[in-house]
Amino acid sequence: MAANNAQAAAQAAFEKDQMFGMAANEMEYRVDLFNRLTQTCFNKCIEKRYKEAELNMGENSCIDRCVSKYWQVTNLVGQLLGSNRPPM
Amino acid sequence: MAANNAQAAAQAAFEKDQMFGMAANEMEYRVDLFNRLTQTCFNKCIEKRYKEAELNMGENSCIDRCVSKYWQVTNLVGQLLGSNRPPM
Amino acid sequence: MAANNAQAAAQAAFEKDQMFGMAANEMEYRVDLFNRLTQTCFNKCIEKRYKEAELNMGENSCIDRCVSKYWQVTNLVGQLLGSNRPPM
Amino acid sequence: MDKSMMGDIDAMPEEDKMRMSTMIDQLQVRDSLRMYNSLVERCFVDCVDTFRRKSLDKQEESCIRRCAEKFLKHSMRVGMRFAELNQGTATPDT
Amino acid sequence: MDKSMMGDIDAMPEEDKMRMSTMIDQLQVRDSLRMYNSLVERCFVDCVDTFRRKSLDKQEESCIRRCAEKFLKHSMRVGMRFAELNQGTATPDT
Amino acid sequence: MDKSMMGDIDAMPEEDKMRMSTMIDQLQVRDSLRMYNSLVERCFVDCVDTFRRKSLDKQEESCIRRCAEKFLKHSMRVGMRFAELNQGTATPDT
Repeated sequence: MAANNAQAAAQAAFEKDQMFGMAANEMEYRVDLFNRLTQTCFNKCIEKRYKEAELNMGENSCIDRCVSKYWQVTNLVGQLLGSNRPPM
Repeated sequence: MAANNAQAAAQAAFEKDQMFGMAANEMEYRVDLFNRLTQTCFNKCIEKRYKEAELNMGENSCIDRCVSKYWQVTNLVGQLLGSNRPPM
Repeated sequence: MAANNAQAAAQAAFEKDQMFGMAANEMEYRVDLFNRLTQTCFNKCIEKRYKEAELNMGENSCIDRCVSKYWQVTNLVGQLLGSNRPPM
Repeated sequence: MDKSMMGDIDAMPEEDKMRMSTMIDQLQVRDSLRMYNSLVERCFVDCVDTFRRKSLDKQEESCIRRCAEKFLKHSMRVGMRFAELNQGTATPDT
Repeated sequence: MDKSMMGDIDAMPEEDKMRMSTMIDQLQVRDSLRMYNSLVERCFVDCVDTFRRKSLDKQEESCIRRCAEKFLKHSMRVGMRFAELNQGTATPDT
Repeated sequence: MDKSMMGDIDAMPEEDKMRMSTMIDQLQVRDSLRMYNSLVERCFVDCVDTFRRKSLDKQEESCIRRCAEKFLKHSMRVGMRFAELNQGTATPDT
């Protein structure tokens, strides 16, 4: 009986660890996606001589479209990989 | 006695954690090697205009040789680093 | 009473895990900084045809100045981010 | 990364909530330290190209400042657009 | 990454086997999510260069499709060659 | 990465010291395996450009050797300068 309880407790602890591991994976995935998107759109849209600290109008609209297109590519590749989960 | 048992159990749990940590390091190393090899040979061998989805004959043989040479470089650098473990 | 002790022990274990997690983050940060610095200064200072295995005088002084400037940039960006901790 | 991404966190027992919240905090700290390192690397690569002296000159220093500031503004804008897409409130094609 | 890489996994006690197997599963999930992100980044970088509209045009979309497909085929071929080298069954120099 | 970075490690109870020390060891192993992989990648990218044969030719092989050796020397020098800056013993501007 005591042994059974101990076993059940170990099993419960194990499943909890599993759940936390999955949650950590999920969060890392989202952070990784966000970071790659940010770096990629910076490279595509921002003028690298850094004449000023402000984003100009052209850069702002480029960023908006870049994020939108990146999002679409994420969905498109997700479909090709046969995952039917949305990227988020 | 009970204290001794508890200590031995803690020690065993500790050694097990250590073993799992080492196994995780080993697996990460292999995945990292495979991913870098894949990215590097893609950059060396694949025509980036993506005119078609198939690999052509030239790309296929380039990939085979690229993997082979990359493997040799892994071994060569391993020797230079004085590690006598094979890369895998 | 026993329950209280168990709760206190769980709390202590939890705080210890937290401390180890913070220490791991701190170490990863330093390793990441060192690796980026090493890669970046290699790219800026080292002649890529690798005619010889030795660092020449020009490369050596370039490395020293590169490390020094990288360090200053780390401090400067740290100030801009409003963190008043030093990079190390 | 924001805590709201774990939708069902409120339904957990107290101790799991605490553990989850600690995990999220630590991932956030790790993430922001990495972001700091990558920002330093990017601005250094883009702004520093001469190694005749040990110290940044005025021009390099102001380049670094503008680079970092610009990157942070960029990152905030990306975060906003990204959140809209996540919530399905993005506007139609323009 | 395949489970066979831990050769002595069969010799373990049942609970360790379970823990090892879970660890491997989680590393695989993490790895495939990273692969997904890096594939998206690569194909975006190679295929999308104009930002006059919010949506992918036909040409960009088909470039993305070919890029992703090609990368997956490439990755499978690399995996096969890699496995041969690991097992020492690679053919002599040609 | 050196163990001295955890200044107060001596003040810990014995079991925590052991755990901390194991954690540091494992991070160091992970770090050196990553360094190994990144060194291989860098030297391969810089030295190998033709794929007409399956084996490295003499020229490629000696390029790899010099690249790896040079990188290690570079890395050691960076480590020394980095340590000086950490300890505040760096010399004034030159």
